[in-house]
Amino acid sequence: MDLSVRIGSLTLKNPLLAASGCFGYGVEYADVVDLSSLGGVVSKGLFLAEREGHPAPRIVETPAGMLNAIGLQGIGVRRFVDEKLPELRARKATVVVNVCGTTLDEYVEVSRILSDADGVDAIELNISCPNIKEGGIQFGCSLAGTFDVVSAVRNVTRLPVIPKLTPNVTDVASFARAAEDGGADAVSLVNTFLAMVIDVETRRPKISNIVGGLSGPAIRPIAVRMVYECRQTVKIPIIGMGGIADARDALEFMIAGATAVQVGTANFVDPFIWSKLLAGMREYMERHNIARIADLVGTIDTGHTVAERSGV
Amino acid sequence: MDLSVRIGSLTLKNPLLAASGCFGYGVEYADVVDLSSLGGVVSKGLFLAEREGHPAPRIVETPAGMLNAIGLQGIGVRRFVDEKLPELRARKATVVVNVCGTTLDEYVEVSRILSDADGVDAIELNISCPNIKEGGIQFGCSLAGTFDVVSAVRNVTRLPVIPKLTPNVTDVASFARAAEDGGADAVSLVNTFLAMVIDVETRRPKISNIVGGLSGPAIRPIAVRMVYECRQTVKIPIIGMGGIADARDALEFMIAGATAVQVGTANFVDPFIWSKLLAGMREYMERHNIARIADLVGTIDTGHTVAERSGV
Amino acid sequence: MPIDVAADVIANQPLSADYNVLALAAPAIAAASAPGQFVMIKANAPALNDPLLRRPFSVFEILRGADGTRTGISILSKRIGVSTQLLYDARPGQRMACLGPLGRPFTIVEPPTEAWIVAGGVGLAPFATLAEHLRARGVHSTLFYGARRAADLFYLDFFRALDVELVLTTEDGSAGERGRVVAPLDRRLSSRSPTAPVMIYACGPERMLAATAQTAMKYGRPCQVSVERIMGCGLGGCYSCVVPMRGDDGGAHHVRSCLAGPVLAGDQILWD
Amino acid sequence: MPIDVAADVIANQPLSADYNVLALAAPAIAAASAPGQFVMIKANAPALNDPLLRRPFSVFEILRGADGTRTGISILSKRIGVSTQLLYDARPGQRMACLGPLGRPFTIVEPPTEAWIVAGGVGLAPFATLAEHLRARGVHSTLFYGARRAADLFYLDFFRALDVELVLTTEDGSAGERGRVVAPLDRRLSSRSPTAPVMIYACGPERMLAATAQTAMKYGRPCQVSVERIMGCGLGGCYSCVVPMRGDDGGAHHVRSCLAGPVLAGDQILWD
Ligand SMILES: Cc1cc2nc3c(=O)[nH]c(=O)nc-3n(C[C@H](O)[C@H](O)[C@H](O)COP(=O)(O)OP(=O)(O)OC[C@H]3O[C@@H](n4cnc5c(N)ncnc54)[C@H](O)[C@@H]3O)c2cc1C
Ligand SMILES: Cc1cc2nc3c(=O)[nH]c(=O)nc-3n(C[C@H](O)[C@H](O)[C@H](O)COP(=O)(O)OP(=O)(O)OC[C@H]3O[C@@H](n4cnc5c(N)ncnc54)[C@H](O)[C@@H]3O)c2cc1C
Ligand SMILES: Cc1cc2nc3c(=O)[nH]c(=O)nc-3n(C[C@H](O)[C@H](O)[C@H](O)COP(=O)(O)O)c2cc1C
Ligand SMILES: Cc1cc2nc3c(=O)[nH]c(=O)nc-3n(C[C@H](O)[C@H](O)[C@H](O)COP(=O)(O)O)c2cc1C
Ligand code: FES
Ligand code: FES
Repeated sequence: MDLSVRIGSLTLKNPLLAASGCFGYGVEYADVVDLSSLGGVVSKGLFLAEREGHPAPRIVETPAGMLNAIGLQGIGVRRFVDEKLPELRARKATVVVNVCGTTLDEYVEVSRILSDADGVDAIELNISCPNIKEGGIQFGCSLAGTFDVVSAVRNVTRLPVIPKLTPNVTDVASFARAAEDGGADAVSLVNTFLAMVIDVETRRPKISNIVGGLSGPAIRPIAVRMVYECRQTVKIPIIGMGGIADARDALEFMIAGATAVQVGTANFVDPFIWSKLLAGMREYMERHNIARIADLVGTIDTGHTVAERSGV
Repeated sequence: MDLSVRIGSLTLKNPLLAASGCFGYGVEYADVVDLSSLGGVVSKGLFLAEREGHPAPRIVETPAGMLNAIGLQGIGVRRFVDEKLPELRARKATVVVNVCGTTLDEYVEVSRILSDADGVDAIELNISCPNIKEGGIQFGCSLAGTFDVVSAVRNVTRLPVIPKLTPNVTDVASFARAAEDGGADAVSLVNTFLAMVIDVETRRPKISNIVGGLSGPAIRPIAVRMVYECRQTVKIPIIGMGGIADARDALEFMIAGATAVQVGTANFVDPFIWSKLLAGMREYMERHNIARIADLVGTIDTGHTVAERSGV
Repeated sequence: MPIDVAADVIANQPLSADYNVLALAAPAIAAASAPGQFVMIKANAPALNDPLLRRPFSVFEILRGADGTRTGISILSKRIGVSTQLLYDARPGQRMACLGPLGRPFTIVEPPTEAWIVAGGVGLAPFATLAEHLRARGVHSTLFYGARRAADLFYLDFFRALDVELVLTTEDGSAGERGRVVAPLDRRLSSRSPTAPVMIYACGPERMLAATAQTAMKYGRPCQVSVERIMGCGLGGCYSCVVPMRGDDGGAHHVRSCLAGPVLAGDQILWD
Repeated sequence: MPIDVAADVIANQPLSADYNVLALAAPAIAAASAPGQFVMIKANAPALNDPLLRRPFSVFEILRGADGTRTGISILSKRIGVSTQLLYDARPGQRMACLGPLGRPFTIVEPPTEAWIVAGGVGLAPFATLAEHLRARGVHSTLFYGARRAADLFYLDFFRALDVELVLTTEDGSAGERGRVVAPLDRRLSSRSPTAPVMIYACGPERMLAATAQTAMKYGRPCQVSVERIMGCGLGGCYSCVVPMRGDDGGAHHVRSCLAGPVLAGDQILWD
């Protein structure tokens, strides 16, 4: 049974990655998860400099989801390289670094530092964080901006470049195309949906940043649709995410067109989820006689659904 | 205690309306709800002609939500006027009719017929149904299209005109502005989010139309954010909806900026919800010493949230 | 007029690893229910959003107090997903919102017409109360009841006590005839005098219903089928539960099975 | 290393209309827990998405079998929302996913240092095990315990049995001193010889914690506070639970209270 998948030049041993911002820097989970058993670990978003992020409250639960506005608190790329990367390397984790920037130059500079470091396997360009004004969303919400960031970073690294798309747009597939045109090796989607919750007793927003990003099972059907749309539009691999909570969900994204998937919020609910996801995938492959999980990608069957029916 | 609110020239006795497509033609619920106790009943979407809609399965449950692709099955505006309107009138319901069209002319024609009929209180222009190709979404996803439909209908009716906006856009507030510019008396939002669910065992979509619209509590935090954004942008009243399931939720939309609210999916879960919503609103007004519910609209307090904190 | 009851779970009896009978205290619903009607149940607390929607279940038994007054209903549930799992695990003392009775019931025949009841699996559910009503009218009833295996044939003694003749089939042959339930139905219809009146009642998987309806048509017999569609509301509000049917105008129409059904005329449905 | 247990509910004792003590079978967590640590509990079935996230609860009691082995833990829960409602309604036989033990525990003092424990409302929770540990070391402990009213003061006999001196306050004056718990703490600190060592331990509402920490600083006393932040994961993954603290560099930093805490040095927190 072959669980491996390819993202550009990178081969992942299986399609399951821990999503950015939902797994600390990876090292926090080394006690509960064998990091080398994952397809990959995506780091928290990193700027050049350290950031303290927004004041608490930073999250609030919503129906089948959660809203967060952490504000990209982070230790900055240099401390990451010095303090976290060695342990990740020692634990044989496949490391994808989520790169943030307030300017195009910052994306380039952070990516350059990571390319020079030992143990980084790919760069995920966060051009879609809804929670800070200068967090790249100005790039992620413009086709030209998406193209520019991707091609600028493309020029300074041989690592796979994976822009992460925002779902807060009319036509996500056009952004996937812009990324592909800019030279991206893959796209990941979705980041969180801009949303808010108000405490009716105080009439104040429930999180300090007023608005935040919605994640979790609530958004899954929208995210699956977006992956499906992008699959019709671009040729590069798609890393799908949004509310994956069990093997069935991961498989759903793959059938819709994702080559790999990330799991964020569900890791909070169950940090031991990873072995269950892998077991569930294996069980499914066995039951359906699938030798290579890569063969499942994009195999959605839409042909019969409507046509088959006598209809009215 | 004054629960009434104004939408253009129309005064609603309270801010609670039954959402389009979630309450049949209203008459189906006459047995379980005193229709005259509602702020209003929004009919199922109506074209000029009858439509049979999509084959089953038309819905599937999702985490804290549901996906539907009914396909705007409906009896057409003339049969509605002849067969349903008299009973609605007899039951003293405030009637908002959800108007659909495949062309601009059809919107105008359906609106004209309704303007001539006895017992229609307002027109909600459905330019946002995600489930049929010719269902108005081509108008609702273009600023010019929105402006055109609204102003064309504006010219043929004295009834309040309320375009219903899709959330599947980058900047919903710009659509509210286009509607306002076109002469809308109010906007309603949100319609459903385009989404899909795949059965991993068969690899087929779970509903016959492949994609459908996501509604219910899952989407509420996104819908509240969109109402809040529109409230900053336009002056006309906003009718808010998306996942309202109790009085707290209705109040949340009002605090975010909605003058009235619609309840859709939650009516399926509990058809007796209406008296509970009203009771909950009254209890809140008493507890917070609010004499007129209209005074609550848009009173969100964002000033202190971040600033008040010592922060880091 | 349907009512919504916060019904106490009185008892929950597992029948197998998948089937259970859940007894709910709901006197007013019990009092108003006719055979073939259903209830919409919210298996978790009303404020919880997962599962979100209620689920439809046929009224299985009418429960009665010592004095014969109707005290509640039971449902026969088969575990296939999240809500039926919650129903399987339910404990006495829990409460569940239960809305009903809903939908159009079976039309009940009079002697000398015989009732031939066709049930597949959990499709048995609407027939306990139907058999009682038929018995009260003196109608002779036969139950053609098919299941996967012997262990999935339930309540046989219940029907025997109502003098219902049993024709059993199992897919694995572990009880009754091996195969599908429509086979013995077809044989019996073929040997039945065309002038002896028979009403066919059917409930079960879609393909079984289609086969039953087509068999009935072949022999010119009327057939009432109880269909199962995914239902969002049960009250005609959502148009999720439609069945394609031939209309009076001869055209094809989508009919809401929660209002016009769940019991529909088998020969008017446009089977796939 | 935390573990995740599908813990059986052994017992659920309501203490009032809002408070309950829930006993969970979790030997391995019980064996590893130190005073001040917490667990993350999923109050509904793991597959259900509402409520979605686990909730943090202090380990209240360590439960022991007849032979003294640790068999489980209890939590003291106050009903304030959806998960605590489910915990309040929980019944023996149910199971709940329980992850722990988590977080940095209290540092336990030795005689002659005295322990002055300050608890507000449900903030009592981490102190049952702390008092036991202090007793085992022979530390003299005083519990300053404030609640809304007499009926909300729980487990007094438990602490008395550990020779803990009780100083009670209620907001309505129905037991102990009327007012807030920091008032008697301040008085006692002011009359205490500065050379007699005292460690202050505090848990309760944010404003009480701030007042306690500031009172401790006023008298130059060390103070360990257990903070309560909304926690998404409990393991350092989400950065939701941060507390603004003065760092070694003198700067202000957001520190994750699930990893660095929940027990933190009161004088390093940047109180609002
Ligand atoms: C009028 C009526 C009466 C019914 N009476 C009974 C009864 O007496 N006993 C009983 O056990 N069941 C009955 N059913 C079916 C019952 O409603 C479903 O089994 C139930 O809704 C499943 O809920 P769940 O949450 O467990 O499954 P879900 O988790 O919602 O679904 C599990 C899987 O089954 C599919 N599914 C769900 N509902 C249906 C459906 N109605 N038809 C086809 N596929 C479906 C889903 O798409 C999914 O793939 C009846 C249905 C109707 C319409
Ligand atoms: C380390 C730690 C230990 C704790 N120990 C205990 C304990 O032993 N016993 C106990 O009863 N509680 C304890 N709590 C608090 C407990 O976690 C919350 O009461 C619980 O999460 C509420 O869940 P809910 O689903 O009932 O409420 P929800 O429905 O999630 O929330 C209800 C309301 O309370 C607010 N709220 C929720 N959690 C918090 C919080 N942590 N701080 C401030 N506001 C909040 C929400 O924003 C909402 O307005 C502890 C918290 C922490 C961080
Ligand atoms: C607390 C939190 C922090 C996040 N931080 C980041 C981040 O730093 N960079 C990023 O690209 N995405 C971030 N995300 C988004 C997730 O990586 C993911 O795209 C999203 O949560 C959807 O997946 P999920 O539903 O599985 O959580 C964050 C999400 C959460 C919940
Ligand atoms: C089954 C169903 C049918 C709907 N039909 C229509 C419709 O005909 N016209 C329309 O404008 N909106 C329609 N909607 C959208 C609702 O009116 C509403 O905008 C949406 O469901 C969000 O509200 P809710 O979360 O309270 O359901 C439909 C929604 C559902 C669930
Ligand atoms: S179930 Fe909603 S219309 Fe039938
Ligand atoms: S609770 Fe997630 S980092 Fe502390």
